[in-house]
Amino acid sequence: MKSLHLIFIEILQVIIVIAVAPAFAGWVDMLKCWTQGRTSAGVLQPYRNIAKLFVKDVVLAGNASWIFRFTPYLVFGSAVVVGSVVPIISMNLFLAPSADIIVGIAIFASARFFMALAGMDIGTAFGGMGASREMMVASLTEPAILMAIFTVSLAGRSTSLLHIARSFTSGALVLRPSIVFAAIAFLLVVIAETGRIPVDNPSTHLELTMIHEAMILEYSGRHLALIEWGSMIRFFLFVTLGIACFLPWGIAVKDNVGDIAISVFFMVIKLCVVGGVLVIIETGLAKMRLFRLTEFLWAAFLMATLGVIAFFILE
Amino acid sequence: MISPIELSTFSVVAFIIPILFVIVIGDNRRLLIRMSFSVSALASLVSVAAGILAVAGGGIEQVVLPIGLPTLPFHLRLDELSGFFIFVVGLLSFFVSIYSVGYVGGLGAGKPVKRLIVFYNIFIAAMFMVCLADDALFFLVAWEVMAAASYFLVMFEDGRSENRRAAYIYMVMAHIGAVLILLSFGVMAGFTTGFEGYTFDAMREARFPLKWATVAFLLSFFGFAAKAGVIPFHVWLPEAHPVAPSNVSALMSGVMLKTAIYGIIRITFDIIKVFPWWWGTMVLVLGLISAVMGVLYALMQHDLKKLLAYHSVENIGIILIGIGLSMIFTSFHLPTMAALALIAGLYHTMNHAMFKGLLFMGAGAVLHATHERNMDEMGGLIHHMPWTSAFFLVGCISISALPPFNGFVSEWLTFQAFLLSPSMPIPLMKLLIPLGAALLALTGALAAACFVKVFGVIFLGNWRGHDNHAVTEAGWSMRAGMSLTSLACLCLGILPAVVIGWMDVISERLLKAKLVTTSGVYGWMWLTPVDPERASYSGPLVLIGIVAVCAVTYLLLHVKPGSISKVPVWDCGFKKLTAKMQYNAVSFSMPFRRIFGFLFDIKEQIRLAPQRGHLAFPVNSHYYLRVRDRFWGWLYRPVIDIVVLLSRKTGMLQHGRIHVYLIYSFVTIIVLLALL
Amino acid sequence: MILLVLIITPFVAALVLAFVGDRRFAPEINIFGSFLTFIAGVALAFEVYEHGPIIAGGKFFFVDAFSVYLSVLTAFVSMTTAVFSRGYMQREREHGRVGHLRMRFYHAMFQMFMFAMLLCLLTNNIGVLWIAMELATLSTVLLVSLYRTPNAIEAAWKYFILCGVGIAQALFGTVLLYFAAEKVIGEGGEALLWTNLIGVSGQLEPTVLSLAFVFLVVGYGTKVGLVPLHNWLPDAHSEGPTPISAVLSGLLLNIALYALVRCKVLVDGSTHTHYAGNIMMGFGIVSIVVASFSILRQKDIKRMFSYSSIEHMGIATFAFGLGGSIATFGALLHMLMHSLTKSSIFFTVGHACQMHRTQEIARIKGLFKGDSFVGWSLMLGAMAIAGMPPFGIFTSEFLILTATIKDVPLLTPFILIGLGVAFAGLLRKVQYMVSGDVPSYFEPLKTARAPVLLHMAMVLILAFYIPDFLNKWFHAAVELLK
Amino acid sequence: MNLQVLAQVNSFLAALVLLTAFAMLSQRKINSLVTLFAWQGLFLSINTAVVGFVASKHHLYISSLLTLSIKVILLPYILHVLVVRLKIRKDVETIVNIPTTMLIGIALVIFSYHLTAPVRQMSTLITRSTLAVALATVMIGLLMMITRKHAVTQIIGFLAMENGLFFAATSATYGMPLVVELGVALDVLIAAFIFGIFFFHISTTFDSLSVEQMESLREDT
Repeated sequence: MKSLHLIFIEILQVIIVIAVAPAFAGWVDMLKCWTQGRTSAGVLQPYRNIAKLFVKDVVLAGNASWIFRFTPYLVFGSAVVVGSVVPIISMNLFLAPSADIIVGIAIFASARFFMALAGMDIGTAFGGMGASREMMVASLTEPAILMAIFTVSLAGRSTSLLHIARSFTSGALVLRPSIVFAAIAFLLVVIAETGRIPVDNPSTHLELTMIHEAMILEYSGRHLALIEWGSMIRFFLFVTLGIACFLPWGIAVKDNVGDIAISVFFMVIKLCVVGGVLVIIETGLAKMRLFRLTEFLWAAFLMATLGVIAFFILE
Repeated sequence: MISPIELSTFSVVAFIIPILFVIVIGDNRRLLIRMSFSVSALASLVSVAAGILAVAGGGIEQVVLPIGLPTLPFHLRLDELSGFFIFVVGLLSFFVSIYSVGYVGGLGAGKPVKRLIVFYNIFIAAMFMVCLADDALFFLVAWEVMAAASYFLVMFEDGRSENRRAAYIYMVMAHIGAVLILLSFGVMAGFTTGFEGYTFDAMREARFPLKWATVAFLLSFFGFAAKAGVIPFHVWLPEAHPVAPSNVSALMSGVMLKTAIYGIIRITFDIIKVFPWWWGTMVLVLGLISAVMGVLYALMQHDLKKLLAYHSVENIGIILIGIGLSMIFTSFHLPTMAALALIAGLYHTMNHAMFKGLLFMGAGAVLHATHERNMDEMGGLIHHMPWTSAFFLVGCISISALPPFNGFVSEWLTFQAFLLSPSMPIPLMKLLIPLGAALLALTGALAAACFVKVFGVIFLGNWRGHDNHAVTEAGWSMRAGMSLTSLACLCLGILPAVVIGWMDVISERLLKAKLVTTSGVYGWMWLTPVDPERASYSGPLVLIGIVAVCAVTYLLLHVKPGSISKVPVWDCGFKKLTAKMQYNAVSFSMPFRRIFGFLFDIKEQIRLAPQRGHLAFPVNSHYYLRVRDRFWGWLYRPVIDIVVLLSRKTGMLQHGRIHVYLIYSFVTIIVLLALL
Repeated sequence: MILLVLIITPFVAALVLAFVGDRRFAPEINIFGSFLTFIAGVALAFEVYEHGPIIAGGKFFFVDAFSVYLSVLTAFVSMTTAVFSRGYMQREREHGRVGHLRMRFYHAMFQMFMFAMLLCLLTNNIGVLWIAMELATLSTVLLVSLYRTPNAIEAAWKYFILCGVGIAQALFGTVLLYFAAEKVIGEGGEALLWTNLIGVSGQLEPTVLSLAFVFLVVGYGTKVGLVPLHNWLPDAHSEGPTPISAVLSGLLLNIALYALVRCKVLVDGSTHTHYAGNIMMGFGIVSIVVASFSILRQKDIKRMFSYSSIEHMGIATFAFGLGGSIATFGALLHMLMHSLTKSSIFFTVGHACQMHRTQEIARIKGLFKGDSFVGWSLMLGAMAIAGMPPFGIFTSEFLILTATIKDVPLLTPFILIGLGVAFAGLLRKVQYMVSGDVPSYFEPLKTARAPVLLHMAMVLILAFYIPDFLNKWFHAAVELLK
Repeated sequence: MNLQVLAQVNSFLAALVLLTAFAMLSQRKINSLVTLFAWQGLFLSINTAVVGFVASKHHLYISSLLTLSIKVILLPYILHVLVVRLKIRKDVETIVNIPTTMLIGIALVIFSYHLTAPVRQMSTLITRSTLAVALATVMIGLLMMITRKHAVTQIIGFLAMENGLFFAATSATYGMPLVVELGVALDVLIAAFIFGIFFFHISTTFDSLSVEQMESLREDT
């Protein structure tokens, strides 16, 4: 009986992740439009896009191999799998032990790996360029992420998300410098990982600047829909992951309806706030030249390292 | 019931049979190849069994052979550690032997296949003997035989001067390494007595003063490092691996380097046992350097096998990271953590053997199909060789440390070991070791980038080569070998709990500590190295999850599938889309060259032939790039120069004038008398 | 009795051959004589194995473990060399490098040389030892200049003069030895008999013996080829006929070292210091280093391998100087292995040179393809001589090196450098010669495989299994020498 | 006569041997070199006889006769014949000039005197003081080989060394055992035979007996 409602919660969470992710993306876009003084298409716009793409036919390049067609499913699937382990509304996810935070990141990495391959599959210059740049950015973000994780897992004495979140919520609400540094680092990393300004600009197709878009340039129809959706989920998950690591307060520990409701409420608020922060950063900054990115990510790495050092020196 | 050590000895002896075949049926080439390699495969399989039993059964078995010096006969010993390595060596050589039937069969008629077969078998047998040896003399004999056999295998095509050069560099470095190891044995035997003192048992008993222990350790470590290709002793690898036949380079890179790891573990943990923490730190640092530099050098290559060779440097580095951490933990008396690190290292040893073997086999298949080692001449092979490309992809994913394949597991374990570093008593270490973890992460990401490049450039896109000759899929035996290896990669990836449950007796023997591997009833599903609270990974669930979601989405989307129209690539309107416009290996790695260029000796120039003195519209342009290893200039060139200089000086002695010679002996007498 | 046969046979054979001259069956006589000698040697060996050391001929002859194994070795290598030289000299004659008279001379002197060496080993009298050594030199001098080319004559002249001078020093040392000995033993022949001397070595006057040892080491060291007394050696080896090079570096050097070691034992017994040992170690180290660096830049294949002989003699000398049971055992093993390996290398080198009609390394190519047997035996021989397992030299070097790092760690770097450089040099040249394509001027020849196979097989087997009697002798010798 | 006188005679002969050695060192003409060599041999054999008489060692008479026959008659004769046959007229040019050579020679005498001091202490023979002379003679012979550029002179130097050795044998000890003496003599004979052959080879191949042409086997290039 107990396991049954665990399964229920698990399924609920997955559904939430899949369903809410576009909305969050829409919310961020909406904020962006407001801050830039444009009229927005509303929170639901991403849903419309996805729906539109699903009904469209697929136009496939002649020399596309199975990798090209398989990648969208993998991107979507891996995102969903990670979605099943991040504590968003409840701390009792029975699938959570199957992947700790490092594994989560690695699953995203394998999705990226295939996306890069897909980019090279058609054999156009753009695809290759996108793949190359994407892998370059990834290889620079990787150390920063790991340092951030290192910090939180030092503080939480674990790499499993549940235990990190638990250990923070159980303790009193104290401001730990290491965690702050780590949080900043993680924020920068999220920007880089999800391809947002100043690292990448998702809303442009200008050859010289695009990274992520260049890889998926040849996609269309349901494939494109899956990829878009997948990356929205990925974006959402990165944010929730950050929330679970750095401000987990409010996530339901006991899973009765009341607590879950509360945690949903808190989660919505947190998401809105974080989205706001992201938007402020995005609109505040301009897109960087590709080789300026090293400095950006170096800063992220530095922050994370400071977090580790702070942990040992100050705590 | 035949005991494991007898089994393994038997398998070693069995490797003589193929050599006999060469003598008996040497003329019938086809038959010879089939029979000899199948025998090698069987023999390897036997030793795999021996290895499994030895580890599973636990306990130590020793045998003293009737051969060797009368006062120092050869001692054999099979314990968990050697059993594990025999298992690894045997497994890969089993796969590779299957693969070789097709690969060697496909070699040109002029190639000296007999030589290949003879030394191939000697080589494998020697690797087993290295793992079995239990006294300094036999160990070195096996070690050097291994080196010599592989040298002849590298010199397989001795017609080309580059091959000779590569083989030469390899042999010289191997021999110097061997002499260093010999000296370290000499140091350790210095604290024992008589001929018996050369057995490892006597050395285990001996207690070494720290000074001499350090000397012994450094000598042996650098000796083994020269074989393992630890930076800066790596220069022979990228030379030797490309020129060797691919099945041989699979073995060399897959398992021969591991014998060096075996030696390091054997001497450090089993013979010397107690050591200060800075030894481990040195190993760790060298490992990190090798890992990062190795992968960066690899990124710069466009010769497929050279690239893979540099990746061996990288992975040896990762293994050494694990071992170094384990040494540090041991010196701080933290056995459980040491056990975790050691297991991580050993697990990566096994993984690297598998996926690097797989990749080299794939490279061999590609080489066979295209007669081309330069990636920038390939492309789009996935359409011609679907199987090979699939297996190669498995190798790429594994080596890039991506779940659910095996490379990820060992890196994950290494990360967990890193995360335990805070319990070290020395603050400095606490602060510095996390940076090591960051470097490891960097290495993993760069490896992923590198293999996106490899797979993308070779198998995806369009054919870049000039002559588009028919590329055909590899033969059945090559595919069989590769498929088995990729299967092994997958199993090691999703069932780590089982494997580790099998092999952590090694850490129990060496460090007196086990891992808490399993928790709950479905133990085989959950890998929880420290404790479930701390960290956990379930390969099966992740795999099932991804597969399930992909399947569900696929089905949902195909209840009413929209039509798929295949069209040529959109060329933005102007009809000049050529294969040369694709990104190739060089252009792919350009951003990395920009970022990490300072680590290399890069010479890059673009020549433009202007049109009517107008640089904006060049008629044709030529791009030249040369990336060199800095270490050659830093380390090797000076040594060579000094040696040559000295030899010129010694030439002066043979002056040619008999009077001078007489003066020599005259002076010698005078000096000796004066010294009297 | 057997002893007499052993010593007489080569002498008689020499006379017979000198008489018979260059008939068709002269080589066969040569082989047969050497074969008889070998048989006698083996028989003697068994007698020694049964009853221990033998003193015969009114104390004139003395055979113990140390000398018996060397004499069997000498007989064996001379036999195989005789077999090899049959075809080899035949071809030299066809190439018109030697005539009838010289062939007669060659065969006679070959046997005479054997006689001299065996006399060295079997005699009990240090004076006679000296005489025989001189005889060995004189009998080979004219063999070195057999081809009468300017270089050959120059080489022979240097050989003659340098070894003559050296050997003269050795005689002076012997005189001093006698001078010291007669005080204890009394005048007359008795005072030069090894068996008497070793008994009373404790009472011999140290100062005189150390003075004597200087002359002895310079004298016999010249023939061992210790740097800086080695200059004759590369010339003589490279210019003489290959069989002679084989026996020179395979046997003569051993004999000289034997004489030196015999003397060292006496001196040690008298001085009770490590004085003699230190001198030998010094010579050894210098020889190893200089020889190995010289190997690097040789253009002539036979010169190269003669330098490697110097290097190995240096190793053996060093080990004897180092003393101690392990090192001495290693040194004895090393002498055996080196002479087997090196002579077989010279056999193959001879073939290679005849096939290419040159001794220049630069012009010897593609032996793997040209004649795989010669190619592989050259390659493996070079590996063996460079100290690669599974060949016996590795075993001895292993023992010597480990003993060195035990006792005098500070000297190991030099040996290490020496071995490393020598290995690199040898491998480089040999690899060049065996690999690649067959040059146009290459002419395939019928090769004498038996000697090479025999030697390499022994080197290989002895690495893994040292028979009981050999082991017993070695240990007896170690007891005597260490 | 009493031992004292004989001892005097003995040391006088020793002095003569040394003197001839120096004379050879200073001599340029080959013919006279040969003559000097013969003289040295003569003194040697007389000395041997004297020692034999003193110590009543009869085998020393034999060896003295041997010396007389070989070193005084045979070898000088052979050398002379060769010199005539090979038409060696001109003087031998030296590497180091004569005075320097002499100085070195003197230094050698002093050195060998110093070396043989301990031996002299313990020796009971009347001939003991002559060991230094013997060693000096050997050394001077070697010095001569070094400084002369001519094959024949090198050989003469070599034989002079031999003389020194023989002198050492008779003076330090009342002669070596007969076997050894005979053997040595035999070796000297063979050596003589061989260098005889050599002279012809060299002079035919290099059309001169100067050692300087024989410097082609060198590695310092």
